[in-house]
Amino acid sequence: MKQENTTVLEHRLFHGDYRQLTLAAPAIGPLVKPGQFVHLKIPRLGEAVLRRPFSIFKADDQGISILYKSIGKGTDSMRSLQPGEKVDLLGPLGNGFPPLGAGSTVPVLVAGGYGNAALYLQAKTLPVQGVAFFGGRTAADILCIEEFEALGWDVRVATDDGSLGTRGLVTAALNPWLEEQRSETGDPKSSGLEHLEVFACGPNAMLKAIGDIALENNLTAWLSMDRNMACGVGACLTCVIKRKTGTGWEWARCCKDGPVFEASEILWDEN
Amino acid sequence: MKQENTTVLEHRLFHGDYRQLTLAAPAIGPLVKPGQFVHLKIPRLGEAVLRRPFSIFKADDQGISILYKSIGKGTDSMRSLQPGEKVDLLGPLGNGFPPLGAGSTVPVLVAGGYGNAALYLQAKTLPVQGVAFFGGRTAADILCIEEFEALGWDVRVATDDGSLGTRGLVTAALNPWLEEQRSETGDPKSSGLEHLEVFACGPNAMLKAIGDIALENNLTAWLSMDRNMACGVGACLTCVIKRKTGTGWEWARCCKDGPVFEASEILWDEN
Amino acid sequence: MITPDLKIKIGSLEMKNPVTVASGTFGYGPEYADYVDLDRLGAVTVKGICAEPHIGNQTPRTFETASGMLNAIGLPGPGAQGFIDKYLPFFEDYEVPLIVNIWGKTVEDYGRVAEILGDQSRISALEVNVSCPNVKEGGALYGTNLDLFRTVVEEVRSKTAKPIIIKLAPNVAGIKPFAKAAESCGADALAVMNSYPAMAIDIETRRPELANRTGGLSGPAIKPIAVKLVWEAAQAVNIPIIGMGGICGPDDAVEFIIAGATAVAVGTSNFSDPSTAVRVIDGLERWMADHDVALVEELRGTVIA
Amino acid sequence: MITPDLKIKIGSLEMKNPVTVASGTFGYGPEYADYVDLDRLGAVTVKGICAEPHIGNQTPRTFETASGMLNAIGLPGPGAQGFIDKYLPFFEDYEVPLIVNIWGKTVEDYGRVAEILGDQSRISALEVNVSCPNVKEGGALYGTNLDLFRTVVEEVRSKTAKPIIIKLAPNVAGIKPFAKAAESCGADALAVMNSYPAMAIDIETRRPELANRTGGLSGPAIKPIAVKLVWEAAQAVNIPIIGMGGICGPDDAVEFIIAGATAVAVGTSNFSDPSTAVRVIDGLERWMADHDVALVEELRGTVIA
Ligand SMILES: Cc1cc2nc3c(=O)[nH]c(=O)nc-3n(C[C@H](O)[C@H](O)[C@H](O)COP(=O)(O)OP(=O)(O)OC[C@H]3O[C@@H](n4cnc5c(N)ncnc54)[C@H](O)[C@@H]3O)c2cc1C
Ligand SMILES: Cc1cc2nc3c(=O)[nH]c(=O)nc-3n(C[C@H](O)[C@H](O)[C@H](O)COP(=O)(O)OP(=O)(O)OC[C@H]3O[C@@H](n4cnc5c(N)ncnc54)[C@H](O)[C@@H]3O)c2cc1C
Ligand SMILES: Cc1cc2nc3c(=O)[nH]c(=O)nc-3n(C[C@H](O)[C@H](O)[C@H](O)COP(=O)(O)O)c2cc1C
Ligand SMILES: Cc1cc2nc3c(=O)[nH]c(=O)nc-3n(C[C@H](O)[C@H](O)[C@H](O)COP(=O)(O)O)c2cc1C
Ligand code: FES
Ligand code: FES
Repeated sequence: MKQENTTVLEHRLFHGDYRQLTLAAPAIGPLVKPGQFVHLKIPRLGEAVLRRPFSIFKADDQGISILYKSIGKGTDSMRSLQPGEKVDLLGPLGNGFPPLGAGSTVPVLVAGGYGNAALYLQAKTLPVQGVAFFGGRTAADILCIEEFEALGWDVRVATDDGSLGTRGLVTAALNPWLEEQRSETGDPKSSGLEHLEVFACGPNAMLKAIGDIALENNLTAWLSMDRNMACGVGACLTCVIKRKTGTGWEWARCCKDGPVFEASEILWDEN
Repeated sequence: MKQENTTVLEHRLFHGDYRQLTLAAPAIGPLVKPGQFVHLKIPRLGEAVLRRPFSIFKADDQGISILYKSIGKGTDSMRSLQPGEKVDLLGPLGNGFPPLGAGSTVPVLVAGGYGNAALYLQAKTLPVQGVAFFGGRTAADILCIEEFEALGWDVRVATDDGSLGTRGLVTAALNPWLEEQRSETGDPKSSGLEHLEVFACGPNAMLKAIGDIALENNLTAWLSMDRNMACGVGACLTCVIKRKTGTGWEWARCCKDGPVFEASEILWDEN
Repeated sequence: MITPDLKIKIGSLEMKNPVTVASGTFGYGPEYADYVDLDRLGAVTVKGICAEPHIGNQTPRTFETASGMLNAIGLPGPGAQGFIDKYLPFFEDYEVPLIVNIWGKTVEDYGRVAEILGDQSRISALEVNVSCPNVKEGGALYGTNLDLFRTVVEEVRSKTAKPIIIKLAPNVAGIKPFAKAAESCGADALAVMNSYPAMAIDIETRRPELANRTGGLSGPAIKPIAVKLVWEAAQAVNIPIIGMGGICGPDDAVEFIIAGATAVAVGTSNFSDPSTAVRVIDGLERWMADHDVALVEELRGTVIA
Repeated sequence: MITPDLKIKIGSLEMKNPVTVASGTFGYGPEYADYVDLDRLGAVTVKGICAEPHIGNQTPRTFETASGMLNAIGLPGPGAQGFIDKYLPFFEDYEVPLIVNIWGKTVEDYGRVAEILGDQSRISALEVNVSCPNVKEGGALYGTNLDLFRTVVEEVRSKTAKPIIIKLAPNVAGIKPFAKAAESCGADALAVMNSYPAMAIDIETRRPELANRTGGLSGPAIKPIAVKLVWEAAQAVNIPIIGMGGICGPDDAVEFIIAGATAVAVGTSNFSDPSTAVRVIDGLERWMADHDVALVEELRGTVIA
């Protein structure tokens, strides 16, 4: 993990409300593993004392790029970034997604919002291409379909307004597909879906839903959790979630112990 | 006095360290009197709660322009202003310079730093052109020589390093000239300089020196005072100086009662 | 969509909206009249006045800090009679309620200024500054010592029938005892908070940035402190609270009201944007309409905590 | 040009420079080790530890404000023994002095944790948090009540021979009585200041932004408050003061030292720039050289006020 004063190479509208910011980051770029993020210091936002975390969309030896949507003062002020400007990064942070598990044959990606960006490198790295389920409010929210198809993934879309793919939540597309996949194993304890392994990133509600599905079907599901962060490196204990232990639960830091957790580890909070 | 959300028309390097910022300000422009200033809200400086005051260099029905030097965080961040950007102004503020007094025949301008800008409209408005004394550290600090000469003023320069004009403070150029001007009036109470009227703007030390000269020679001298300001409109009582009264002194607000005061009114502080 | 009613009451003082300006940031009335239609405001609150004219502090008197500023103006002013002569006539051309902020060097001072100004029909209420952080001869003392605090409130109460608003000092271990004391001594309302005692030093000259050495911190920097103090004070008393501290826009005002304030005051933000108070009024009305809040009362103290 | 000597002493603790990090903003040591050469620091100060493991507050635990942030982490931690087992070995690879911040729910708690950690040779000093603004079971209470304050300081003093640094609560009417009490009860140094009790409310949900409802305000927003408290405390005592509150760069450190601090701590600024503490050390050395200051001692308390 490094602190690097990077340079804006390119900054463009990507799709819908999302922009792509490409940064020259020769120190951070080569270290990136799928599912990791950078902690970005917003330039020209003198009143902000905190950085902002962004998943790494693409990375190579020269640098990284992120996809972001402006939802508040930090991401608003990012919009004015010009090529050549400096952007201070911490990264790559977090432990990202694991490789495909031994018993698993079909990887399944489930994403919403910037989750599509967060899963791209994983989709690229996995040894086999499976099915990618993307959800969003409307067509404009669905990012990177072409990118994933170019990697050989079977992309299935669900939108709340039905403007693209199945109408409804991403689970509306996922669940029927899961039923098709269910194989008769004879073993009563088996759900017939153990050959699948899920990698997901998106809104909390979506992750919760995927987590529940995973538990019911004892699937392995890796969920990348989004929590507000301050330090981004494990020092401040801001970004904690409850992780199950033999006896009960303990705090785990999304920035350092995550952001990716296996569904069965997570004790979901009411709030 | 108006609050106007103006638009940057032009922003360029002017001379030495000074930049010229030209703003479309149709509401404020037409109201400007020589020696007045605007109170400028610095864009993109979220942590700053105060505006910054700047003398009005030029003004017309379309708007105004100022000359500024970057000396701190506000003026630093002004440097990135692009044409088309919005800049919120209060102005025109203060009561500026008075017209040439009845008894006076020869106006004398004395300026340093941005004072040259502050005096330009006065130089343009005065019915007669006299002599303008400009002082600065070095040649690069001397603004607007051409502009003043174009108006028909006899410009005399003094620089600390002698890189332009007389070597030394502006008084090194002013004093000998005053001696030349001294006319024999016969009246013992007269200094023989009463036909002169001084209008000055610049560093505090310069204004103090001019004030002393004016008192010794009972000249009328109008000094534009620079004091840190908060509100700029007379409400907060930040920018006060001591103004002599029959009995002693009272506070006068540079932003509202000034910035221009007659030398004999001012009670100079030690600090 | 409903059209909200922004009316509120501070004792017998009726305000058509809950937005005033913070004493000392709006002069004596005329200064901002070119920029703000004073009659749009719920009330105008003017700079602190004491019985006699006062010269205040030397300069520099203010200094900018991160998202805030320090001030040590030192309460210069024309005195009670001077204010009546110089500034009261100006308000004859306006309908806006006038709140005069008062202070004293002694308990008797407080009483005298309250008595003199209390007789003026154009003045709607007196705001008592017991928490001025930067006048050596008084202020802080009264605002942080419960016994002295009570005597001042009782003294002012005994000298005027006008609504009195006690402006609390933020630099105490607990604000509730002071809030309760003010209420029990007959205060009609509380103002929370005054600027916070603070300091900045010029490292080159090694002198304080303020001639008075220390001054009061104000602006967005202190908003979270003010919101907490309003929330605590509101739990302790039944009289209305005027919340202030870093209010720059409608959302800030809503936050203070949800925390327990009946009204709010815009201070430091007047300097960066004189239209803040009017923006707050318009924005608050819009926010209430959007959220189906008919009366400020329905919003007040609704924090779920 | 002279090469300044940055060495200072906090009781028997010798620091090669006067710069440490503020407890709770730098984890337990390993977290920032990738970004900062810990051995460059005058000392590392770790997150607050109490006798027993503690779960801390629910989330959200922090919230960003204007030039500052609120935190209500609630002092989760592994407890004294847990810290010794999990984190102390890490420091064997470093020479940097280790300061452990301690707290308790009861006076006995304070004594126990002081006793357990006081026996550890790798620990150079204990910083006693009596001013934690957001743990219901303790903190604030001890830091704002002079009698309780004394009992805690005496208890900790009686349980360890290590230097003890008493970290004062900012939310008091006057800091001097607490500074004096700490000194007279045998404290080796003071830390000024902890974050300031504050609050923010989400106006849409009408819930506090922090699960704990209130939290501590830190960052540049509070720097002027901290500078004043350091200046006042320095007038009251002869023991060294570690100044903190919004320090982001060398100039801030110089300002605190001129105000009366012997050392400084970088807190919130670690989050925006992990290299802050090292920048402060390098910048302070340069500043001292440029200003012909040979020793920190020569700069300390030189404010002309
Ligand atoms: C691991 C991780 C990866 C992320 N990846 C992306 C990405 O690739 N693209 C993208 O558009 N967004 C991403 N986000 C969300 C992004 O960090 C927030 O949108 C951003 O912080 C909002 O900042 P703001 O100043 O615009 O909003 P504001 O609401 O103004 O932020 C105010 C405060 O809240 C914090 N905050 C607000 N929302 C979030 C959030 N969701 N997560 C963390 N802190 C928050 C900010 O850090 C700041 O402290 C990610 C979040 C996490 C935790
Ligand atoms: C009536 C008047 C007219 C002026 N005209 C001009 C002009 O035409 N061109 C020009 O370059 N400068 C002018 N100045 C000075 C200009 O206002 C300062 O250079 C500017 O405020 C510095 O701001 P900063 O943020 O860059 O500096 P900083 O030092 O970062 O400012 C910090 C704080 O100090 C205040 N401050 C600092 N210096 C001054 C100052 N000299 N006067 C008032 N406030 C100050 C700022 O308002 C701010 O509150 C004028 C000042 C006054 C009072
Ligand atoms: C320049 C200035 C002058 C002030 N003068 C007074 C005063 O005379 N009496 C008073 O009670 N409060 C005074 N205050 C405090 C404000 O009324 C207000 O309580 C404080 O600034 C917090 O609000 P804000 O953050 O919106 O400014 C003054 C504040 C400032 C900035
Ligand atoms: C996230 C966070 C956690 C903190 N935890 C502690 C703590 O455990 N013990 C303590 O004494 N102070 C704690 N503090 C207070 C800091 O040590 C410091 O006193 C305060 O933040 C002011 O310094 P700053 O403005 O540089 O952050 C914490 C502060 C923050 C921001
Ligand atoms: S953000 Fe600080 S521990 Fe995760
Ligand atoms: S700047 Fe406020 S009175 Fe002049």
